[in-house]
Amino acid sequence: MPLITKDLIAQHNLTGDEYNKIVDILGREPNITELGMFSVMWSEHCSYKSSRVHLKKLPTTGPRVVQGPGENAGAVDIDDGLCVVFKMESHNHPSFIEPYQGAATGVGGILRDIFTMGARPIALLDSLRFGELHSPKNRHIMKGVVSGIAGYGNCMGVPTVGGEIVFNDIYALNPLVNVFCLGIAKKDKIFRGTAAGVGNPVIYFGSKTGRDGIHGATMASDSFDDTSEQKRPTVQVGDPFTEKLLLEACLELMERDLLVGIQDMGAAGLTSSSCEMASRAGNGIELDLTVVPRREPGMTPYEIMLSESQERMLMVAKAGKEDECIAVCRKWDLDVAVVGKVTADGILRVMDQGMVVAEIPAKALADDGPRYERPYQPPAYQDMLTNLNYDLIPDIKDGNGALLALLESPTIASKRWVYEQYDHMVRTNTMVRPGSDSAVVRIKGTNKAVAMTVDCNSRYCLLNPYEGARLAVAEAARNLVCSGAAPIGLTDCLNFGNPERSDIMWQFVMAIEGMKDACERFQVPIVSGNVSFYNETNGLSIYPTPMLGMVGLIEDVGWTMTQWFKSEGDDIILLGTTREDLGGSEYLKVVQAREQGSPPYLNLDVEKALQDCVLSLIRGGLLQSAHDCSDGGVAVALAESCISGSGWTRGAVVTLTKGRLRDDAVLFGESQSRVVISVKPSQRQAVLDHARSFGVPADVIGMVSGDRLVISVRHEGAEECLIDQPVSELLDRWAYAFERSLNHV
Amino acid sequence: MNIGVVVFPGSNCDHDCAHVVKDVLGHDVTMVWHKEASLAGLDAIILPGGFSYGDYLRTGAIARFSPVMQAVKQFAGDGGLVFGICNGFQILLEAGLLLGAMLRNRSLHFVCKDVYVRIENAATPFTCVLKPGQILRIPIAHADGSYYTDPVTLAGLQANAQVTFRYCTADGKAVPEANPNGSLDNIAGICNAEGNVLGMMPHPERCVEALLGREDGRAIFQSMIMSLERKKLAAAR
Amino acid sequence: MKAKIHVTLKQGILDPQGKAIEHALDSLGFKNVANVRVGKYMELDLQENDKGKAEAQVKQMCEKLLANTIIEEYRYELG
Amino acid sequence: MKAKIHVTLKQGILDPQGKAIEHALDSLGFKNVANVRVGKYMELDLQENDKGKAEAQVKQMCEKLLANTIIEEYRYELG
Ligand SMILES: Nc1ncnc2c1ncn2[C@@H]1O[C@H](COP(=O)(O)OP(=O)(O)O)[C@@H](O)[C@H]1O
Ligand SMILES: [Mg+2]
Repeated sequence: MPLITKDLIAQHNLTGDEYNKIVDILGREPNITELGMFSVMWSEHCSYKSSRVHLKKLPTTGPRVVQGPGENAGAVDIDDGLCVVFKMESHNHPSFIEPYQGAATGVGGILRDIFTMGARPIALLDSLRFGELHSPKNRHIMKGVVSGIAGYGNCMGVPTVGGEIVFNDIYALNPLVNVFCLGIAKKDKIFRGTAAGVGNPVIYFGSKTGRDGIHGATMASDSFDDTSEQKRPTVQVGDPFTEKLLLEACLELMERDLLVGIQDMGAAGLTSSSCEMASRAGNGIELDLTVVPRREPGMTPYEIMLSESQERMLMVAKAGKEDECIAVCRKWDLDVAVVGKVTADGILRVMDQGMVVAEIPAKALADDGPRYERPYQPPAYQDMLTNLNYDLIPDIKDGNGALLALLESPTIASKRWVYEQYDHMVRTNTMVRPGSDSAVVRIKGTNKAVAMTVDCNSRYCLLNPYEGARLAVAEAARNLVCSGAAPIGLTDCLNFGNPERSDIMWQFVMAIEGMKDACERFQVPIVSGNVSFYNETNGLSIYPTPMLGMVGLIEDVGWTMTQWFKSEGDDIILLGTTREDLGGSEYLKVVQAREQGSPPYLNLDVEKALQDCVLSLIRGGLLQSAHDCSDGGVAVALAESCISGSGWTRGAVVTLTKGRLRDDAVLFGESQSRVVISVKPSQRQAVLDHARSFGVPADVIGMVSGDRLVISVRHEGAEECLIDQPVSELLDRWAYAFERSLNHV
Repeated sequence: MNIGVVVFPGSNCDHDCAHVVKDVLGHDVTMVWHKEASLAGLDAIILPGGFSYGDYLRTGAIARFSPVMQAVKQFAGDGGLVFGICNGFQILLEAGLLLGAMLRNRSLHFVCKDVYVRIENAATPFTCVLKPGQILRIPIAHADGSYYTDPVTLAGLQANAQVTFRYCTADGKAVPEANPNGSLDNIAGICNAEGNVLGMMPHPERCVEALLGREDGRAIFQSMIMSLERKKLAAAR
Repeated sequence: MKAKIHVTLKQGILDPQGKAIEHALDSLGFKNVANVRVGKYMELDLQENDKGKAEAQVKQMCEKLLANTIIEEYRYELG
Repeated sequence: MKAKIHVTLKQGILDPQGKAIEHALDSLGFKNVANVRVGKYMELDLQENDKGKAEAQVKQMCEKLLANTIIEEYRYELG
């Protein structure tokens, strides 16, 4: 047994105070296995020690909430005895080290979170951040991540129906890979990770345990520096085939009346699953490592308890049901072993070859980790970011050029190259495929569908984390509403830098406040989530990226709406007000090479009225299409409505009112609470009346017509044409930009 | 009718096929576990898409040794209808029930999108409600769909009208631009000499409901049901 | 006994993976590379001391499972 | 000059392919097989007569592209 030295403690990322707390809890010095178990459970990744005090502020309840944060995933009622179970997870650090396997195992992890709850996963979405594509290294990471997600998700037969990708060099050394998963469960058949019932058997099943991923949780709680390469042996390889068997076996076990509780072995593997299940039930667990299925000889208790080998589960069965459980696992060719039992003493006791190798109160490991109220304070550079003198930026001269440049910037360009690699149709539920504001998936056996979107504009969050977070919530909800769905729940993945820095902590705290205010106004509860800190390399931190995954309910599949123009002759209406909102815009970045200014103005009441109005218009059958204005403003929204239909394009002739605004703000400004809709001429008046009744400004700005996109601006009776392009040219730039950047060496 | 859908470890379009047969077309479905040795009582067999055994060696290579495949061979030999979709097609090739083999897509990527296919033979039990030359828009979703066979076998397939579907453009031209994976001769699906075993890479089960966009795939399942009904009628006479 | 098995695409069958690697090597500056072919390599332990029997078994494994002889050829070493 | 390159998973890294094949061989009746590991095999022609230079190049190719040295190891023969 190695002596517990200061070095050893530091290597385990534990502070002196934290170590002393461990000694207090145990009433003695820990042995090496115990030290390892504490270190993973008390890591930032598992214990949320810097974030917990703030996360508590988020609204997590509501009439539809069946399960809020604290379990493997959240669950929200969708009536008919069903609920949707969803969550989002990050796999940022592993994906930087090994893009394919990092992303693949990220998908594996989030899928397990969903099916451990008794839900069959029916949709995945991926939200990605990379450095710009001109660098071969960034391209390599992006390609690897996309094929990793494809490799795992496709094999599992869970469709990846949407997502988001943004490119910015700030993510070059810290790419973000966030994956969202949603499943469907019977409301009265939700399973939880609890070790209830003293004497009940604890059963291990899935893959064998190997030496892979030891210390993954501590790695995810550490910044990168140039020695990170040496941390490489912690890379895990995913096995989606075994996961598919695990999924089917779990759902079969749950169909029958065999289980008390179940939890997947994610970060911190056997340690976290056992102590968390015990702690939730107020019980203990006794484990015998001698019978744990292993891949390699000679593994120590330390290695077995800390291994993060993938595709493994722990279940607590009803006493006497062991054999039935084992039979189901064997049917699906999985390794399985009864590895312990539930005890009354609240202790996680680990045995190996008849000897006690660890003995720790389960609750101390799982719940009594350190909590920090880290200091926070806005950085000195914050004002420099927001103070932007627009007089120094010349107004636009070449509207056509700017529009084309925006359409082919990879952040806005079509993501077809990505989503064609994902099976987005398996399970035959996908009503709206990738390419519209949100993905829509019908629920078989009902007349309902759910819409899903992932959103976050991290540049807004950098410029003003409070506003940025509010804007992200608003945009996510708006994307759902434009698809005909009422928002019912939210999950988040909060990607930030090092929380021990007061400026980063300030970003985090402000973002939480923003999310809280917006969610309360929209009455959308946050039911699950994940925090990823330490996204920082050599002191350079990512933009604050509080990624949101929002879920909406479409109570009648007939209300489903898409963003593309449908028929020649339809009127185009712009809902909402255009202001001079250039700060933080994609236009400023792409055309003016500036990431500065204040993010767009957002009034939550105005936004809510707009969303209620759009939803009501859709349900009234009054719309042909609806598309929200986001990156690139109304000009890009119009272009997308012309070219994003699958298999056809439409032209449009539009005149926008300029008022006292700059031309670039009219075309490309990112004013919030705006939606471009198209309507049949016969329904124009009804739509305008409807909008007025909601207090939402509505302007008929043009018509779906021809095969060009023509945008003019009107000012005091004079009209000037700023954009006039064949739709085929817009399509070509937008649809193939991705391939072009990839092939450009 | 009672249609069997075989479930291999790693099948993932099994539910989708069952949904079409049962919920859309109103027939009975029996899920057949891959260790099953008998197919008694079933009118036709579907081998669904997915990644049997993870497709870790070659697509379909391990699944073909599943006990059920002996029964499928017998069933096909007795003239029963066997329909392999995507991974099911790959398994039929590995099992030798259809001729040829699958290579990686030319692009080396998994590809999921709608493609057009042209009906080359409308006289099979799986295409009998369609017209020769008719064009369907059907999704594909695979990484190994580049059909290959040697020139002699290809000539034989062509001569016997065993090439059932070819990838084509929206207006029906089987040109290289319309070939999504590098398949020899734009082949999207073939049948055996007797016509009772069919394999195709596109997924007709993904387009049988207007709610999901298009219904082009429905005709293939309807053909299969109609052929079975005719056979039953003939047997009853 | 250890068996080392190589499975490669038959000559004349297009090898897009090999092509892609050749292309990538070229763009990395390795201009003098040609005819890249990619195949599978498998190693396994065989509990069999008789070399002849072992060989017969490995050959069977290849024919039955490890290679698809329509598109692939195989070779093996025992040792 | 011809280079023959073997890329295999490092010891201790999960090999799902090997596992699946071992399982399949077992159910085909090859009960005496163990430790199946699957890797990649690559062949290429190198226009380079100097053995030392060729070796340096192949090594570089492996490090940069052909092997993913985080999880894989490689070896090569020249001839
Ligand atoms: N990584 C991805 N995976 C799958 N689909 C994606 C991905 N990135 C973008 N998409 C799809 O492309 C479309 C456009 O995305 P985006 O511009 O982010 O939409 P929005 O601005 O409305 O949020 C959406 O339908 C989205 O689901
Ligand atoms: Mg949108």
